[in-house]
Amino acid sequence: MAGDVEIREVAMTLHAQLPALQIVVPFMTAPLIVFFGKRETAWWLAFLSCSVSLVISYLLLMQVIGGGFISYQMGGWAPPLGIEYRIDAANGLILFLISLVATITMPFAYRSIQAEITRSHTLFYACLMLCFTGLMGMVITGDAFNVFVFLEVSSLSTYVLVAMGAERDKRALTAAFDYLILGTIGATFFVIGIGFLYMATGTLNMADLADRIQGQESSRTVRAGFAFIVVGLGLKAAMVPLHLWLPRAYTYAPSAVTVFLAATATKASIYVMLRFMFSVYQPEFVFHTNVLQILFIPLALLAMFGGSFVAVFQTDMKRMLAYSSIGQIGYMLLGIAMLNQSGVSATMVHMFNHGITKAVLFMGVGAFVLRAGSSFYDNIGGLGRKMPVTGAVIVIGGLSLIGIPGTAGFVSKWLLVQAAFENDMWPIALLIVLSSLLAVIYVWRVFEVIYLQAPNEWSEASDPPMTMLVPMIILAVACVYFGIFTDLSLGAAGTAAEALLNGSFGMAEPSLDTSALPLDVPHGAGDAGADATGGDH
Amino acid sequence: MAQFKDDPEKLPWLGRKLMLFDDKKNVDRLVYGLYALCALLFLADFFYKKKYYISAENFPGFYALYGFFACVVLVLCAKVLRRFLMRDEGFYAPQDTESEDHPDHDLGKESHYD
Amino acid sequence: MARAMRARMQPGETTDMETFTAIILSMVIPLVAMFASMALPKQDNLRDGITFVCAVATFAVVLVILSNVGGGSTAAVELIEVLPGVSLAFNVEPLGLMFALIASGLWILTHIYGVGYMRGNNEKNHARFFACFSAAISGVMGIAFSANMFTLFLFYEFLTVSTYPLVAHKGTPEAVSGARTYLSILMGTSIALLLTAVIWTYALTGTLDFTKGGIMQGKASGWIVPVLLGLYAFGIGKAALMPFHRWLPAAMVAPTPVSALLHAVAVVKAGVFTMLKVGVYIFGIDFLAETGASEWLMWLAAYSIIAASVVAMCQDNLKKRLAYSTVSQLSYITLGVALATDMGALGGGMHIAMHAMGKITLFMCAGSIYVAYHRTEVSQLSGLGRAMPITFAAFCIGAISIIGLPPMGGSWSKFLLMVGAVDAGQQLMIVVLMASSLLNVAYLMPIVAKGFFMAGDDKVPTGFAEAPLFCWLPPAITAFGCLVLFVFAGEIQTFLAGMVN
Amino acid sequence: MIDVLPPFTLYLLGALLLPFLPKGHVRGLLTIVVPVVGAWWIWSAPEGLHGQMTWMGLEMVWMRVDKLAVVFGLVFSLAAFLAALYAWHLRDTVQQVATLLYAGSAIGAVFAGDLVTLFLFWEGTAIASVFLIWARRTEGAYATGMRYLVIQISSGVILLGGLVLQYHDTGSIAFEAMTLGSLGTWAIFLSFGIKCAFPLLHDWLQDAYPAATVTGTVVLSAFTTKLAVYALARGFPGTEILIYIGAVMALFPFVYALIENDLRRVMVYSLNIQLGYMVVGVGIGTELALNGAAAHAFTGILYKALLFMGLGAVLFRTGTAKASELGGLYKTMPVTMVLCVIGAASISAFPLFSGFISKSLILSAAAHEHHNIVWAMLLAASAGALIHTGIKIPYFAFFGADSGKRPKEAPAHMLLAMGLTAALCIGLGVFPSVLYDMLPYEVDYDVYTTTHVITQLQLLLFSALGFALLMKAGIFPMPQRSVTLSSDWTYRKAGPAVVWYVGLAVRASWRGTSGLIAKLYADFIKAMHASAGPDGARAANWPTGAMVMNIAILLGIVLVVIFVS
Repeated sequence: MAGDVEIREVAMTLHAQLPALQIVVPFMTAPLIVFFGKRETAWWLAFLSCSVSLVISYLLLMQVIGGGFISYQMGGWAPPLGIEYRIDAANGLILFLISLVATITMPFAYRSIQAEITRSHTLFYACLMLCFTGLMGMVITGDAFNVFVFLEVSSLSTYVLVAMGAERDKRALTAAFDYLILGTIGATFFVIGIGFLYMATGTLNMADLADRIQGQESSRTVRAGFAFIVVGLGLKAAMVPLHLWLPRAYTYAPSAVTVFLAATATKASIYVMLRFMFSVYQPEFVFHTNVLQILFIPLALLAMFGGSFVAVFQTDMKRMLAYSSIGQIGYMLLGIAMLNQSGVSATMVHMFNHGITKAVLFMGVGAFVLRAGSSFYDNIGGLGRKMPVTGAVIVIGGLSLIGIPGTAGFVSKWLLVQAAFENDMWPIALLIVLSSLLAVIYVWRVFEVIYLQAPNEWSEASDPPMTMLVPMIILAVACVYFGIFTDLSLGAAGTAAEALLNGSFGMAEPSLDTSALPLDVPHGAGDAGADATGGDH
Repeated sequence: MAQFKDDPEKLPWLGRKLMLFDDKKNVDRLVYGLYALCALLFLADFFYKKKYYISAENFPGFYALYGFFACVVLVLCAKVLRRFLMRDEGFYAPQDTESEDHPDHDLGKESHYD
Repeated sequence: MARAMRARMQPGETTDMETFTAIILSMVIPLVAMFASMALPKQDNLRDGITFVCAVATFAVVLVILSNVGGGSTAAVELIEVLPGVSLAFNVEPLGLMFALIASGLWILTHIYGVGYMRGNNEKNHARFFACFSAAISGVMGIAFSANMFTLFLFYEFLTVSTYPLVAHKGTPEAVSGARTYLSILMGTSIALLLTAVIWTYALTGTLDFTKGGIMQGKASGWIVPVLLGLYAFGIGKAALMPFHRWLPAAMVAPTPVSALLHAVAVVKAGVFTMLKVGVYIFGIDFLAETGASEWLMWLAAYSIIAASVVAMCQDNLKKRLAYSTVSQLSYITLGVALATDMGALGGGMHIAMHAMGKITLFMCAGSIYVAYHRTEVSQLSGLGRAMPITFAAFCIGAISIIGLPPMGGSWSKFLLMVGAVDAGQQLMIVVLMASSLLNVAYLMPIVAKGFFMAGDDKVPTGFAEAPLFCWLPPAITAFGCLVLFVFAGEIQTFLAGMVN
Repeated sequence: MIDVLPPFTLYLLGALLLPFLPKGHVRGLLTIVVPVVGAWWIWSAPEGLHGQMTWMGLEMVWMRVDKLAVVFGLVFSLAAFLAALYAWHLRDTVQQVATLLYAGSAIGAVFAGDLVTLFLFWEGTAIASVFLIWARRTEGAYATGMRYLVIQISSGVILLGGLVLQYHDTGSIAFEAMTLGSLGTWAIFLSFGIKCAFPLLHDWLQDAYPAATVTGTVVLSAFTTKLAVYALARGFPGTEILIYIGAVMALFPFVYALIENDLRRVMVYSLNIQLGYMVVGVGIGTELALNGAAAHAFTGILYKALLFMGLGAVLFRTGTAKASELGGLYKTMPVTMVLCVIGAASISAFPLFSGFISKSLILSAAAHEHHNIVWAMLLAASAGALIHTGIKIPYFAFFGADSGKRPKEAPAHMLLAMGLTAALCIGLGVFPSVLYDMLPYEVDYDVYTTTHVITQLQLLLFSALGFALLMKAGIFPMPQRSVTLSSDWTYRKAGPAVVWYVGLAVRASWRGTSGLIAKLYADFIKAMHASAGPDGARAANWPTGAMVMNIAILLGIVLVVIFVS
């Protein structure tokens, strides 16, 4: 069976290169798209590249879901000097989310973009691939400065993507411009923070940073760095009160862009924030705890209630969903601030669950926009009955957004409340559920609009084409699937939370033996997966 | 008593016989008979040995007097109390059968002069 | 998936696959009916026939479970572990089995009635109506066979969502606003309070399994217990404990078959059933008695019993009156839990059956009256009894059962509740139950009396002019059921005894 | 086997069968046959406990046969039979079924060997009987029926509460003699007391019975109250408080009976008085007294029925039973009049009439036990009975001022029923031993002694004399269209008024509160809308500068927090 051995070797070689491929494939797709320059080809390239990314991210996640991490040295340079890609359960899950959403958005985008943008489609796909690459890179890299680089890659392409909405609504231009200014400030703050860290430690590798930062708790430089990093990333993550760019950007961007951004962009920033907070800085640092307890909890609560209240009163479904996102980001921040296993798990799993939930909802809006030309309640009244599948998909997404049991949103809410109870913060637990009542209101308002209002002149509308419908259905099914079968999402989140809270980004632990084929890793079996960490690389 | 004249032909047999009470004298005779009977009964007490359990019983004519006075006192009481207790027939209307006629479906009204 | 179908054995429990399959079937068959209804929007007879067959099949499946398990309970069979230690799991225990029997049995009758009503009344959207109806039954089956609080909560919410379209069925502004109240209270309380309570319980005890004797012993103490109980009591909005009862009268905008099954049997009973489950299997009767945590709930239930009855007395709308009566009667069951005695819990459990049978009769009669003469107000019913003697006789029997008088089933559950009250040393609760009986007389019997004995207006026919057969037959059967329940109360008690000691 | 089934089953079968028979005489026949068979059934039932079963952990006894139960069972059967005969003309299914169920429940209750069974039938009588009132089919009857039902059922639920308490205390539900003391026994006592029309609990009686149909009142008068007497005799014999309650009961309705206008209501007051005698008998509790109570119940049912039938016949023919509307009927309804007079003589306890042989037992028992004051009260009541019932009823109905009404004689079946009853009244009066042999205890009592006959005649005739003199003097209160205030004023007038005003206050405060809440809520929503709504500050498109400001401020705060730590 020589052939088999050969194939196995090739597979192993490929397998070892997966972390690099994860970034390289989409990154190279962007110029290719521009090079070929044809709309059809561009779409196929983008879709293929995203699909490959999805497979890669799934394989990676399966390796790390039980614990441990994969360290990949770019160009063979050893970590402190060279750039290191480092994958563990935390970013494995986010990588999977981003590539999943990207892959599913692609078919949706095809028709949606045709309807909303008349020209430069190739450019659009190239930008989207760049944005995708940037987000993946932010998440996968283990180098602090590299994070900044990828952050800028994704941000710059995002500005362009948002601005593309100008064809439908000119306000997209100002929205993009605002976002540009603010995003740049955020990125600058972040890079200043990294500068402080470099000043204090002389390294940019995150694992190395974590080591060298030990005992420097009282260093003002280290402390100031923390402040800049948190605020910078907070802006990118649309943390209240730094969220003002988000509603406009989401509202005026083309629907497909909104789907993609809403599901991924803020999540990537929150992930980076988590990384810096728990893996670079240590949770034991007093100022760290103080910032979380004194600042994050009130800000998170403010986001939860403020965002939801605004969402309740919105008359534009797209904008409503944007404000709902601000509220949901509050949940994620609150989970971090709980500083316990359940809390951080809740944040991790909510990033994932909320990602798919929001994606499905924005897709639904996209379908409405396709048929009704607008997402205002006045215009989409009664469409649920005319577009039954879209309506059903929105109902499922809405229920998940509320956190009805049996949907993905429920799992994360459960964990978050549980985390509050474990900390004996039962008033906060109550506030969480109360704020989710606001979600009931704004979601139910949509249901009533699309089902109970009389349909208006677009009454001839019907469900969108299959290319849009299938992604929506897949995500809707995912919303339910991840509400019941939680091995993947919650398994990864749990492992990630444990690792993050233990500060496991340090060098102490051995990395994964990448020779173990993912096929050998028992799926979803937490304890079995842990065995794979035993080997030495 | 007899402001309505009755036609004996139309009355049942016993009714015809009882028409004798149309005459006030016959009624008075009845009352006198009662007086006489009372007197006799009162006197009867002196002619037999009373068997008694309560000493008052042994008092001659105790039952007679007690019956008479109990009755008079009670009636007088009623007479006085009536002033306080009596209300118009419609007092509880319409929550009351007193203020309404008995429904015909439950009746078999038949008169001799129909 | 890897953990699918794992049975957790407890001493003295058995499990067999046939029973498990039957449990799953009892939830799947109604869903089949639902899909069939959705798939056949035009073929009325075929659709209703299929649903009827499904209803009978569901009942048969539950009977199979009954014959397999009897009055015992089975081990929980885990389908999926959703969260660590929290899984989708089912088992059979007496209370749930009884609930399933009632709901599935009455579904058959209500379906017949529903067909008669919807056609007789020229309502629209039959397919959607019956589809949602079937879905709701599926949810009820899930609630009945839940082996833990999580599963129960899941189906509880499913039931809420699936019944919303039924309440809003007519689509009029009134219906929409009623449905909104319905949903906002049920959803609001369950999400804000019940979910909190469930998670808190989980955080305290590390499990949510329904366990004989409760899971709280030694895990919770002090102020937490009454507060937690409060979260449950108010969180279970379907139990319509005051002040979260408003959804019930609001939901009366629904077509009457919905009111009949869902608001006399399925939805409200799901609420009090949950309340009983929480009291008996989460807190544990003995634990509640030791801590005295439920005393406040007892007073609240008592208040709810009386106040709702008084409100019912002031309602002229027949269905509203019945709705408030339901609010009052549901609090009987809550009271049974709050008394924290075995007899109280048994009485509460039995009252689920008794009240279901009685109230469904009343609602169906109200619907028959509406179908036949389009009368909704109590003051318009004079003289109708002579035109609709069967309907009104059924109403009378149902009313007597609700009041709690022999020879109807309601008298026994009331008796047991009283015994429970005395066992708990709460003599005043006896007085409350007595007063409630009298109030029930005061608001239910006038309907019978006026119907049979008062002169109607000139539109009321003097001869026999009943509603269609499908409308009067089901209430007649359930009225007879009230009588049967009276005779078999002893069996029910023995059957339920397995849930306490 | 059949003889140990509770006779109730027979009545139940009859009631179930009846609606399926053709309307008319077949149904009437059924209502007559059932009591006859039932009576035979009771007569032939062997003594002892039958139909025992354990149910829901309760030891139930459906059929306890002893002499006390049999005597009540028989008289109830007799009453049912006579009432059915009287109602031969009736074509009302509801009334016929209700009568059968009512009588059956009463008989069932009499044979109940335990409190739970008693409760079942106790409520049964309540439910079945109300239909006899509603069957009048008028607004007033509806309202009266509701009041009646509520009170009857309250008696039932109090019994239920009492038996639950008793069960908890003693662990048994056996229906045996009890001693007052625990809450449970008091509740049971109260429950019996309501049905027995104890003073202040009595108004339902006067309210409801005259509101029933012509035939309904006859049926009603027989069962409920006598069942209560039976229950007291069974459950509380020799309970001293009953003596005083009974004495008050026997005396105070006199005033009402005298001034009441509706003759059927006068009869009900009289009924109340007779109940007082029985209650005293039960309270004294000696064998003689209990025999007296049972015997008085037996005779009472008969002569009450007779009088109610007579008045019913008058009502049937004239449409009214009000003294002020009647008078002078003796010529056109002479047979009815004579039969009524027989009833009046019986109730007044003239020697040779049935009242004499039973009332004497109770009076003697009171005297034997030296309850002097009670005895005196009963004696006065006895004298009064002649006035308000014995004389007033026949006098104002058949004699008195001529009303000009010339109704026909009552129908034959009514006369037959009344005749049979009258014959029984006289028969029992002449042959007291027939009744005495049925009584629960051995009777060693000679009712026709010289002393007894003479003193009784003295008492009665001198009160008649009093009546004659008072009439002559014009002092006797003449009938007048009116109603009489009684304690039911509290729940018919005062209660509703209080409830009305309280309701008004509650509604006003509720409106105020809910209005305030609604306003606060609306204000809140308005404020939220102003701030978070589409045009609100929170949802507005803020200028970039403001955002930058936010960033600066937040950074400042974070830095402060960090450096202060």
